[in-house]
Amino acid sequence: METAHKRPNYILIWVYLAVLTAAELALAFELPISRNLKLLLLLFLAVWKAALVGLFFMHLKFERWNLRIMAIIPLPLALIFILAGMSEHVW
Amino acid sequence: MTHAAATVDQMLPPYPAERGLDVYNKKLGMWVFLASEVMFFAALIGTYVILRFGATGEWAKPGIVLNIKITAFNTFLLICSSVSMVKAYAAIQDGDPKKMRFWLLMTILGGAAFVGIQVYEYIHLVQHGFVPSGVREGSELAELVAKGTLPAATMGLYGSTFYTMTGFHGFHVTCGVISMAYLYFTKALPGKYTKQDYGGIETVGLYWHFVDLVWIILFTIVYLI
Amino acid sequence: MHWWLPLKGSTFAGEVDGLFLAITIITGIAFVLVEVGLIWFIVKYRQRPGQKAFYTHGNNRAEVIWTTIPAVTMVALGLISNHYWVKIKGRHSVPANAYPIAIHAKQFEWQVTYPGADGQLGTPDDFTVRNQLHVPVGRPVVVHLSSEDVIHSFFVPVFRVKQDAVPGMEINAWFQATVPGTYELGCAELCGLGHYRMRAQVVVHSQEDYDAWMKQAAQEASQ
Amino acid sequence: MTTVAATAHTTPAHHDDRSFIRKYIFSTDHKIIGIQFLFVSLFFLLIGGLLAMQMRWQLAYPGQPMPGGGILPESMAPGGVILPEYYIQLVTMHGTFMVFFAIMPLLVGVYANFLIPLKIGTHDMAFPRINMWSFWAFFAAGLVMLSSLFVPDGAARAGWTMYAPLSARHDYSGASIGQELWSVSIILVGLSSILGSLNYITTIINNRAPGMTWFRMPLSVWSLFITAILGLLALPVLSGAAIMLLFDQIIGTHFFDPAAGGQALLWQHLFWFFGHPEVYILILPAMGMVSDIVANGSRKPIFGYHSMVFAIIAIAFLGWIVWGHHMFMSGMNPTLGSSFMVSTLVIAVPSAVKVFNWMGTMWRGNIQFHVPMLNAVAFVAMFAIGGLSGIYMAATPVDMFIHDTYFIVAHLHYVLFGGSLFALFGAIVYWYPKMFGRMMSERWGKVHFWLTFVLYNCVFFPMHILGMGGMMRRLYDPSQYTFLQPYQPMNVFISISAFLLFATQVIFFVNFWWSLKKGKPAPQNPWNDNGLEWSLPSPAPHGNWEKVPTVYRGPYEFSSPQAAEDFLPQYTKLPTDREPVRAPVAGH
Repeated sequence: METAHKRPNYILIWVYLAVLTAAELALAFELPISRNLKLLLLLFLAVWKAALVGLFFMHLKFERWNLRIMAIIPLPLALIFILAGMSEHVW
Repeated sequence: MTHAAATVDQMLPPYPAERGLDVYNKKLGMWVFLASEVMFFAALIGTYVILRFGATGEWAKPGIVLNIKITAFNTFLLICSSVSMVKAYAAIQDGDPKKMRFWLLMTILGGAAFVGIQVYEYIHLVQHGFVPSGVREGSELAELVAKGTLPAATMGLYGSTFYTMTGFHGFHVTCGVISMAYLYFTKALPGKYTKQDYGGIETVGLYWHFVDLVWIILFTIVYLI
Repeated sequence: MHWWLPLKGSTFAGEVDGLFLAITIITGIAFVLVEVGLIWFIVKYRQRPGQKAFYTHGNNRAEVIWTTIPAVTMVALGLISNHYWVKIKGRHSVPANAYPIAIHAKQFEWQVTYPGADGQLGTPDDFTVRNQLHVPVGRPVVVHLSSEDVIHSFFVPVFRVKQDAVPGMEINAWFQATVPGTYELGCAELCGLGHYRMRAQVVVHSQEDYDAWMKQAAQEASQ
Repeated sequence: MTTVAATAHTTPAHHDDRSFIRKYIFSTDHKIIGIQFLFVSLFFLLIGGLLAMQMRWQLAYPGQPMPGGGILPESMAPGGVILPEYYIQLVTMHGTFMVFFAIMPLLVGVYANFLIPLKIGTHDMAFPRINMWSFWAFFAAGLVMLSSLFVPDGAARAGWTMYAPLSARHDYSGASIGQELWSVSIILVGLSSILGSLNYITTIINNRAPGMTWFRMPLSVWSLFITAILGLLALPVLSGAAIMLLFDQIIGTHFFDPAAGGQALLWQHLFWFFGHPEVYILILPAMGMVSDIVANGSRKPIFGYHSMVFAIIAIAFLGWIVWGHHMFMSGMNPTLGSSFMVSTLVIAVPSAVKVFNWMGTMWRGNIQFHVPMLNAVAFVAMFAIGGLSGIYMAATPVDMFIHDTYFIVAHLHYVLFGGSLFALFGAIVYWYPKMFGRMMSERWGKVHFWLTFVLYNCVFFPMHILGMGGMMRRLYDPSQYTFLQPYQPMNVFISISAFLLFATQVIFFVNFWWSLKKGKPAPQNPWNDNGLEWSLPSPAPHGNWEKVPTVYRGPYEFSSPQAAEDFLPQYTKLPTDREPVRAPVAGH
């Protein structure tokens, strides 16, 4: 089976991931910024890294939409659960 | 297919059949399985988030109990094993089984090293007095709690969530290493993977990258926040 | 034995019962529609020699009708229910002048703490009585529920009030008794092997009787 | 490539040279696995019933020695008198067995396995060996759960919902090994369901026979597909929760123990986040099979096929955002309560649509009352009651009164017994010929149906009245409460009806066993149905078809003007039918 798409540069993705990890470490322990901003940035970096793995290593970027949906379906459910659980503590 | 071993064209969707998702069964099955794995980790991670969000009092600051340096190295190791997995996949796509075997072996070694380091980390943590129920009395960490460096109220939850989340991740890594080793010895070494049929590599690769992806999330929310 | 709901013993019991009745009417109509329809079809369209069924795949207008009517009914019911829900259990529902009583549930008893003469909890004249809930009639009462061990549930059928007592949380539930008398309080959440005997007596007094009881009980408790 | 693919995928010849063990014990044949599930879960259904009978005895005659209770050990019922600690084990185990080991495997384990490949036209599941593991994981889970009844301090004691912290700490519940075995067993159930679900989903998506488009699938397959998605995504949450509960019990973590910072409500959120999709796992397959049977019995196409499909999807989707309605009285955030109330009321709409469509199917039909049809009509009638009584507890102010009372018990039994179990009685009779090659007795089937129908209502309808009187659930001895004492005659009436109802089930079991050997040999298509499974001999052979059939139309073409008979199978090619064309895929 021929690959229909151009293969991404895996080494480049690897470099990205390594750099982002280093950035996370620096952010978490070196940067003197407010806790909430730090939290937000760290989560953003984590999601970015996760997306890189999902899109390129798991080649979701090159799949058809109906397979992507399979991967996406659980995410809103998980989010609903976590938000509902957290809302117990804000009233 | 009931019992005929169809070795050719394993990577094509079943035929004759109505059009499905245009991927072969094994790959589709793995994606479906990963969807359920997402929900499993959502339960564990969600529990952690909710417990921490609703905890009375502060949570232990990162870097006091856990050894960040060694875990950062471990994270790097897992990222490397993920890239070596994808290199193995690319190699067999190009019809180079020798290169594929090399990269697969690297992945297995990387995964095994990750598990080894995690076991070492656990032993170390337990010696310092960090256990699933919290902080062991009379230990090094108990003194930190007494001094107020660590919050007494939430250490129990910290231990519970830390060991459960990282433990189950480690369990998944172990399963991945075992199944990759199994494929390495039964399929890759005898040369059963070809340019046309490398479904096993792709499927186990999907699993492996997923485990890596979970670790990326866990590393951030457990070790850094 | 009642074939309908028990005595209405609190201010909102009438509202709860009214809603119960309204739902009974709505569901009753649907019930009759479905069951009578089924029986009618069973009799009318039972197999007969030479008869052939009417070949149809459905009717979009019918689908729209029987989607819309239940949807509108349900949303309306939801809005009405929510009105009462917010009034009875909403976050600002407890009346400001409510008389405070603390109930601490544990396996398998209710420890009721009364505010004493000053009408305030957390003062030295508080006193605690086991399995006896005395409340004045015609005055909102707020119960501060807590639990020692597992989840219990504070349930007084005549007041139509129920609230779980959860360890680690303090939950407020309020009611205003309307009929003096002696009733029962039960645990409605399985709390262990003594769950069935975790009951207490509820006595609704007139204000004078309540004050008299309070004086006497405080004295007994201090001895 | 096409030719290579085609040869690689042809079915093996039908000679079956597998050993007995490969054929009947560690079988990978979806039909055998379905039958294994059937026998094992019918056994657990019986166990669950026996436990219920003991509860009913205690409720009707509290403190009196139970006939035959003398065989129970001192720790459960000294002299036949049930102890409170044994009673709450009965409550817990009855719920657990019925939900996880009877209804769920009967619907999903048996009929997803048996029907999916037969009805979509494929040789077997996508992953037959994983399918086998799914059964054996379930079997192991059942053995673990069963064994917990025999450990020294007895089985789990916190209700089937296992509310923490009662379940999490042994000093609260009084049981230790039993509680732990419950957690272990539930983890295995989760594993079994996940393995099964991923198989069903892959098979349905990828392995449908040519011409079996999405909207030509029978509603039973649709509902099993959606159920599998619910199971796939809900069961891992339960497994995760059960793992955390197990850790609380054995290694001293504090997830659910408020004394050490944990949260008691967290367990309820986790459990019901799984639990409400689970409720639909327990009813959707029943709805699907009832749709098949009602169309067949009415000799009419199902009314509003598409709206039936969308109703299933809507129920499944809404099923994820209603879990909080189990927790209205739990001290949950009241604003959350409001939103859960609205979503819960809205979920009544697709259920109503389904009921009206079944009625529409029967309207102007030519209704044949074979045993499956009787049970299917009873399903519609009883599910309507169960669904309507659900509206009472969805309305939060009313729930404040009836929550945790017998009104809930009545409601859930109307849905699970009156709904799922009636559908199952119908389905078992309906597909029995394809499973075993013989028919079950029609006469005894009717006797069983009528007795069950009447007695069932005698048992569960009065429970509404008890609930309205304020009788709490899971009470060992309601006569402790003065206000419940007048209701004792009703408890006695319910119990006597329950004993008779249980006795009636003997007819079913005898009919089932007797027909295995002595039943009338089944013709190929005994119900004149349209599904692909009826193109096979009875019982269906290993590997199903030599060559998968081609599908030309939807599954409900009854009384079509195009056919002389009143049915037109999906696999019958009329001169006007064209062969399905499949869009070429890269590689083929």
